[in-house]
Amino acid sequence: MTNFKAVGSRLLQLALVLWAVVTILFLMFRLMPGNPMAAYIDPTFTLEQQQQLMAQFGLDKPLWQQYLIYLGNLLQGELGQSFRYREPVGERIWTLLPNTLVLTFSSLIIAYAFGILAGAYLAWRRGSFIEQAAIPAVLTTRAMPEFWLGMVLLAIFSFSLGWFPAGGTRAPGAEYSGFLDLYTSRDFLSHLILPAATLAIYSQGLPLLLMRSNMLDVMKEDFVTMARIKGLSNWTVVVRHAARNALLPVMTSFAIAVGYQLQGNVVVESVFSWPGLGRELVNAVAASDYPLAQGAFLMIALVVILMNLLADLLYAVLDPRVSHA
Amino acid sequence: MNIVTKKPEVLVSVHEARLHYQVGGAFAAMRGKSTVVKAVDGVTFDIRRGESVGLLGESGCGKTSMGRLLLKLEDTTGGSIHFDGEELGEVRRHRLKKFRSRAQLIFQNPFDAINPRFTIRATLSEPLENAGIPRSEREDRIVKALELVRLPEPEQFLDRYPHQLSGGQLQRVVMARALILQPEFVVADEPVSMLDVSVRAGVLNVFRDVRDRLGLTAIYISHDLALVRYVCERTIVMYLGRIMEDGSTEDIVREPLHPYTKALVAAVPVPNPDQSHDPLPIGRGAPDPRNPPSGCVFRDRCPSAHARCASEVPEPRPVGSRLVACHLF
Amino acid sequence: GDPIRKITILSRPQAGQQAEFQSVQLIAQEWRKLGLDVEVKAMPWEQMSDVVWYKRNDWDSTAWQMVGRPERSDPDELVFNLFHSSTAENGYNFAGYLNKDYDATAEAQRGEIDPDKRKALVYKAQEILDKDQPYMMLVHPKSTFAFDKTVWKPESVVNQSGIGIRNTWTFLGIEPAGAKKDLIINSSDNIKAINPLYISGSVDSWITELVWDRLLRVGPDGLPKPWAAESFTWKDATTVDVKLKSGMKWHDGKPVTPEDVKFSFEAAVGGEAPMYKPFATNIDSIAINGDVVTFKLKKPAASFVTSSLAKVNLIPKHVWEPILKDLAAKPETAESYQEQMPIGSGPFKFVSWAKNESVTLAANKDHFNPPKVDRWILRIVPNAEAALGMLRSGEVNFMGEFTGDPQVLIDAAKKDGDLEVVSTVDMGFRYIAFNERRPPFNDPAFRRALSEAVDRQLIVKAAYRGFAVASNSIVSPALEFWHDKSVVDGFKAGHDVAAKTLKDAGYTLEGGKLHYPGDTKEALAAN
Amino acid sequence: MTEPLLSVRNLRVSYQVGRSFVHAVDGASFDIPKGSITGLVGESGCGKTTVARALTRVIADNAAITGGEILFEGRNLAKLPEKEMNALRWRDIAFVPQSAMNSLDPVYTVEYQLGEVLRRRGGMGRKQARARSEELFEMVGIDANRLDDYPHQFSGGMRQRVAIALALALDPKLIIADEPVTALDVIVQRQILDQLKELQVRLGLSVILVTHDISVVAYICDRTVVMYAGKVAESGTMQAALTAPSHPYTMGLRNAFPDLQGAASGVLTPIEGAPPNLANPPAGCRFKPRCPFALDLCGSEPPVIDVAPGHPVLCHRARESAALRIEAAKTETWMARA
Amino acid sequence: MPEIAAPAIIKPRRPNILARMFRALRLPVNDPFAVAGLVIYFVFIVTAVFADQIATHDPTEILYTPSYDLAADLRPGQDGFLMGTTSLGRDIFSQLVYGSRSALLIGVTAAFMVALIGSIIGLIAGYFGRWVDAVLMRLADIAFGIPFLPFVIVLAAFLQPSIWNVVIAMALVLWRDTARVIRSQVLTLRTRGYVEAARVAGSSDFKIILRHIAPNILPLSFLYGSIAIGWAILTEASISFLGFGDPDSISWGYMLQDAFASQALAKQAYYWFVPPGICIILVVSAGFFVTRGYENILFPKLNR
Ligand SMILES: Nc1ncnc2c1ncn2[C@@H]1O[C@H](COP(=O)(O)OP(=O)(O)OP(=O)(O)O)[C@@H](O)[C@H]1O
Ligand SMILES: Nc1ncnc2c1ncn2[C@@H]1O[C@H](COP(=O)(O)OP(=O)(O)OP(=O)(O)O)[C@@H](O)[C@H]1O
Ligand SMILES: [Mg+2]
Ligand SMILES: [Mg+2]
Repeated sequence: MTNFKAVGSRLLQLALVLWAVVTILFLMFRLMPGNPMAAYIDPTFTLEQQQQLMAQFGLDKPLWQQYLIYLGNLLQGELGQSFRYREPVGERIWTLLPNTLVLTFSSLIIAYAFGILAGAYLAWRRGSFIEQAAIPAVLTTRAMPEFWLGMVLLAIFSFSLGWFPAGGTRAPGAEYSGFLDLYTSRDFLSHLILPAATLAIYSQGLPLLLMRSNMLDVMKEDFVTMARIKGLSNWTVVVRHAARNALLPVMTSFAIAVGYQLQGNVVVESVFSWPGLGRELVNAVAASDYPLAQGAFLMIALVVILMNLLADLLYAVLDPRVSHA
Repeated sequence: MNIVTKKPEVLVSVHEARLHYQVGGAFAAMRGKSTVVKAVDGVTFDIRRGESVGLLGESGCGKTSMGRLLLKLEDTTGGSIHFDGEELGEVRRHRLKKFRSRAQLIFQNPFDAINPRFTIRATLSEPLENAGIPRSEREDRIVKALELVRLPEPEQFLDRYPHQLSGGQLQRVVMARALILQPEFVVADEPVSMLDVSVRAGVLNVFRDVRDRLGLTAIYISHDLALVRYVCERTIVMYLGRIMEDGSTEDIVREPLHPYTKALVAAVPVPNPDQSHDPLPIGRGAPDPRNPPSGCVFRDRCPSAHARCASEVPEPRPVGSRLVACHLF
Repeated sequence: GDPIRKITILSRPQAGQQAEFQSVQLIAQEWRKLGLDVEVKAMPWEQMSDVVWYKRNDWDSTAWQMVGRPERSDPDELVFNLFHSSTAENGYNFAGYLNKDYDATAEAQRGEIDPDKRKALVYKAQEILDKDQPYMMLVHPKSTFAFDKTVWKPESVVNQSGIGIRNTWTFLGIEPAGAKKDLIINSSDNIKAINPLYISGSVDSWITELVWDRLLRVGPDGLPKPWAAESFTWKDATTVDVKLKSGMKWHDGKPVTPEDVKFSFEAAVGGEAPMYKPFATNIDSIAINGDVVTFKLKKPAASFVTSSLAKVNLIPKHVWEPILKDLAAKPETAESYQEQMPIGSGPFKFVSWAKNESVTLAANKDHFNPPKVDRWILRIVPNAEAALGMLRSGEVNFMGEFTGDPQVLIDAAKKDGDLEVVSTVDMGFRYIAFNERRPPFNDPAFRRALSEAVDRQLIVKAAYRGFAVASNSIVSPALEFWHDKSVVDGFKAGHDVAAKTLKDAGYTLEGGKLHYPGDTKEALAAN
Repeated sequence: MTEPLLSVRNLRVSYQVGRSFVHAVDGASFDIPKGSITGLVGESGCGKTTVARALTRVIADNAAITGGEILFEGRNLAKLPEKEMNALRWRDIAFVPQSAMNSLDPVYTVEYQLGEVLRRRGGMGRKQARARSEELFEMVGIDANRLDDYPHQFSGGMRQRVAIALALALDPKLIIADEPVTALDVIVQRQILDQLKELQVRLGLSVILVTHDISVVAYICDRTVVMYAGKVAESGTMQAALTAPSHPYTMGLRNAFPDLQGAASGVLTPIEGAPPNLANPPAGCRFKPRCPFALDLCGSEPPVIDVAPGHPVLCHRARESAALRIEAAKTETWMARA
Repeated sequence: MPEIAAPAIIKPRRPNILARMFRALRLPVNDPFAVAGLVIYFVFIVTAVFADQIATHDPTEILYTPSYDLAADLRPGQDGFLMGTTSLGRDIFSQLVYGSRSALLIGVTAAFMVALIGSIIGLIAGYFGRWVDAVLMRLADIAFGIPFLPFVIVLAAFLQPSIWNVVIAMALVLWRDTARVIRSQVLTLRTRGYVEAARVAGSSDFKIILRHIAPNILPLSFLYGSIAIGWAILTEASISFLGFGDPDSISWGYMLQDAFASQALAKQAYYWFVPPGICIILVVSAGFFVTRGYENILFPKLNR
């Protein structure tokens, strides 16, 4: 049936993208100069030790064999062993991913909540002084290097004023029984605020500008004019009709933004010593820890790809024109 | 007309032509929506040299698609179309170039059909350039073509941009472009529907006039029977990609046979306050090209549909001098 | 002869290695004054070490460093492994230094148990190196640490020579000044593993040293002292008797037995702990007699006490025996095994480890040397800026590592008032290694000239901002006993000195470019 | 004659474009009697939509009513405070837009949109609103169980019916329909027009039907208002205006339309030229440049002349209309001009 | 035969190439912010071009004070160093000036690559459709699946650290956005009457693309190009900050990294870490302003 074919082709496409990313990754890391053994060079480092390590990580096999093993392992959800940590990469990533996701989502939710409201407000106040001044200001926030903003916030609110801790996710020595326990604690919240604010300040521009321009577009639509001719109150016109319609693409952009944010986290996590996937990736790359870097990269790519798909789906679900086709 | 007598009488021959579009993405498919639109679905007719044929039908019935097939702007997904004895599917490369100068299209929307960045001169030069007409001759031919479509003082338009012309003038330029290479065959796709009523008549008159003077074979596409009647002696009525009725325009206007044609004729409003207000002999609803009914595609709206209509596709049958695709005949 | 080709110096990029990068820039600047064409190539450590270590014919000179570790308080590791000809092919002698006289000296000091005789041999080694200049020794940096003196009593902090105040002795002895009893220390590097059979990194070793006991520990003075051992005695040149302290318990409550000690040393050579293997390969056999463990060595080794007995962690047999058995069948080694709850017998017990963030240890009150702090908490703080900020805000109260500009730390302490900063000359050192396989670096005179070209005070001041001492010996002045002071004092440097050395060796300056002596041809193309 | 329901007097509406003004409606006057369908015809851009929208006072951001009166049941809508105007919208004057697709909110079901008007403007409860919605759907001939569908699930014709149902929701006195059938196929167009007529008669509504197609006007309207370049050229009963047009422009329009019932050999005659630019209209009669009967005196502002009671014509030569009609029937008359 | 005067034919005015190019680019000169953006661009371009003349020192030279001490950590104005010196004794003002060179070099080349590659792929995919489109768009999907910043990091580690890594990575990955937008634009352009008309008139595909389609997407390419400028500069800064930057060329990102590594924050050396940040913000937001001006021209109905 054609519909199965179409769904199948969408999934096939997803699989293709995944496979391509995985392969590009493999090649990039394997062809990368620099030797993973570099980390062990020490006056007591012997040839025998070297060979044992190479064998342990399968680096002594030809490239194509390594590739097949790598693909095979991936299919079984095996990401391999980290060179440095001598620990399964998957395990390490799973412990770090929640931190990254919490940071990403909390900052994006703040950014979107603010951006949507402010965007709608600016659209409503079109042509006013506030709007004239706000747009360049918003653009400027998007022009700031995130790490620079992070450092400035750190310098002000942590080092100078001492309001918030400078990094990490918890007070030293604080013990929590699990993620949930940690994430719901005040302690965690106070650590989350600065990095989340940095990311939020940077990312609010997108929903804000999008919401605003959508609102302006929608306000020109016939159905908004009709709503006014119907004698509906201003509030009903603006909120129920204009904002509701303008919101659609903004919501779908959220999924895409998650993907983007995740990539950008790399920098902010480094500034705020946030134990997340991004920072791990940077460390792993710097240390030629292929399996770990590969795993972290793959995880980020996976989220990006899934979020792209989710954006499609979200659009299909939220827009009755598609969902009720 | 009848400039050359040796050539065969039929210029265009369409046999069981089909054009199926693949539409809708994965999401439509997930909901079990059919993904094929049969814009043209098994259409057969011939056009003789010098004949003007009106292609009539509701929006979405496949008129434009048919026109595009005839000009090889789209390749058939089934059946065949012969132009002057040559199968269009086989026409390629330099022969395509030749074909392009023999068969031309007059566009529906003049505001869209001319590149806004091009002057009228540049617009009209393009086909000449492609046909390898030397630069020195071009200017002359451009002016002649503009005179042909009755644009007074053509020179004053040459260096203007499209937005500096009125709709009526632009549509004449579009016609001039179509005619500048002296084609034998012209497809006019609703050439006046975008124009204001007051200037439509002028463009139609030019079309009629030029066609007669050059002895063109023409297809005139429209959903307005009154307009078709004004320019064509023969009319083909289409519905959901199929031919319903094919015959002389006067016959069709006077005495429509197919139930669909009947409704079509009855529905045309006339600028006369005393016209009848009889209810239309047709059911409500609109054709859905994605899910046409089985058998006769018109049966769900047909007042005289019967059991056979659901099971059997009516083939066009000669009724008098006409062809009608209906089980009633 | 031919003009000398363009020579390159490899260096790590400025990020994180500011002083090294700056030194190399200065050195290049000075070498150019000799008429050399010098290029500085900065690359990350992985790439640089790949070239230096695995492509031994492909480079001219490289900046390098040796860090201080307690077990390097015994000079053997450096004296032997760095320059002995046996390590030139694929060991640490990547510079390719070959000198029979030196080889003999290095071997001799290794077998000499008598400290004074051995000292003479180590001095001799230092003099040979001074003459040959296989390395252009730059400085012994000063490590700078700080702690909050409102939290910790300054007099309870131990300054271990060549290491600094961040050392096991400090952690064991530091006393709270007030109610705060958690020692919170920072590190910029991640913890890779908490594993007694894996030497995974310097920060990791801070933890292993606290969680696991060793028979001996290197004392604050750099000399080994009994720890888990009650005492030890050399029976002869190849036999040592070690008496185990009584009453010790593993963190799970089981007693520590001589069997455990024997198991620990056997595990080190068993193949599942490749990194520890070099420290125990010299052991021929281990015998148990009551609470005395007797080590029989294959060859006499003076450094055995420091680099083996004070190096190998004591691990519980009942925990590790099944694990090692299990691993024997797998490609992985014990290095990739991470205990959920590491069990040692040391003065601190493992509590928790939040990946990339912190490690928490709690004091083992049952230990024979119980610490005075309640908990020892390590926080990962990747940048110096944040580390300093945390120290000032109290989020960290002991700066265990400071990668930034020490002057900033001192200034901050001055302003803050609560901080005490301590700088210590490191036992490690920074140097430029010359590739002796490649002319003109095979010529000791040329090497000497290059080395002489740079006044070390320039490096100390301009690159290390004064936080280093000039060096001409691989043995740090921090190791007072072994350090040959005359080697350093006798070294004269400056542009004129270098120019003269070159001239004496026959090198010529033509058109501002330095040429080989005599009719030597340039054998290598510049790269 | 009874008092008209709506009386537009000298209405002016202008758009601001940059620094200049487009006087889209420039002194239009006409009456809408109770219980009639009035056709508002004219070429594209002559200001039909502008007039229609001005009656609801929901006009573009850059537009303003700059003069005239809109008398509706004795009240001048042009001056009414916004609050009162809003109260009057939809309850008294409803609107059927040209493109029902774009004027229905795509993210709500049709029922929601009907209910919104019924509840918020009509003060009905939920149940009541549902009942009324079903009733309305029945009136316009759509199955009530399609109330829960979204606008895009309807075909063009049905959407137009939904729009009519929406307009009928609060029993308005006047419905303004702006080209409600232009985008539709002939068959559907005819069906909708029939429906509209039927409802108008049944409910005794007044309707203003904006269109550029005189055939449509001829088909269902009682009266017609012909606009040209922002002004009303002529207005009167259907019969008077179409069978015996008095303004040369109306005469020209008649000639330009093909007639399916007419003789097959008839020739269509265009009005050459294009309507004037409203930002800078010619002085005097605006039709003068295209008019075959133009005289020098047409350079001055034409008077409004009542050729018959309730049949005002904006033309200097209105009194000669009988003679002009004969001339206008000839094709040569119009060709000469070109 | 008597001569008949030919009607006066008005020759088309052929505006010169430069004027035509400018018109094709349709610079947004009516929007005050866009103009401000253009002015900022202008100033930085001039600075970059004349960096040699403007800078007072070699930006990488280790400087000494008149007393032959290292000229490190000098405050602005001290010893004649306009904006002070770094911890390594290098002149901050000169670094800033040379930084504009890297910024513009990276920005402009990245913009050029992204716009060029994206436009060509978009054009080809959109115009030819079918399998060509399918293949190219699958490639774009793959590019969309690659997280950009991590990719740059890996690439920077893979290649020698160099400012060009950012450009290469952008060329390898970021063409996707441009390509998609251009493709969809081409898809609509392709159905425009005049494109169809050109086909009917017998024009070749190449000619149609060149004459009828490319001029219409040029401003869009330019728009994406100007977005890419900002991206490139920000990315370079991030990469430098993470320590994967080019140690041999002075860029603002490098300066920031240098400042942070040398603890300019703790030293309160605002004169060191604020100016590069501001320069980045200025140039990047200038790009945004110009971009917005463009959007207003390209999509006037939005009236953003
Ligand atoms: N490129 C296309 N892809 C998919 N479907 C198409 C395409 N072009 C036309 N169709 C569909 O094919 C059918 C016939 O379209 P066509 O344009 O030929 O109709 P038409 O009779 O010319 O209509 P109109 O009077 O509105 O111009 C319609 O249902 C239309 O939606
Ligand atoms: N928002 C606007 N801004 C500026 N000018 C406008 C605006 N809306 C309409 N106009 C101009 O006002 C004039 C009248 O427009 P209007 O829409 O009322 O004409 P219409 O008779 O309804 O035309 P159509 O038959 O095309 O719908 C036209 O010249 C038009 O260009
Ligand atoms: Mg069509
Ligand atoms: Mg209108």
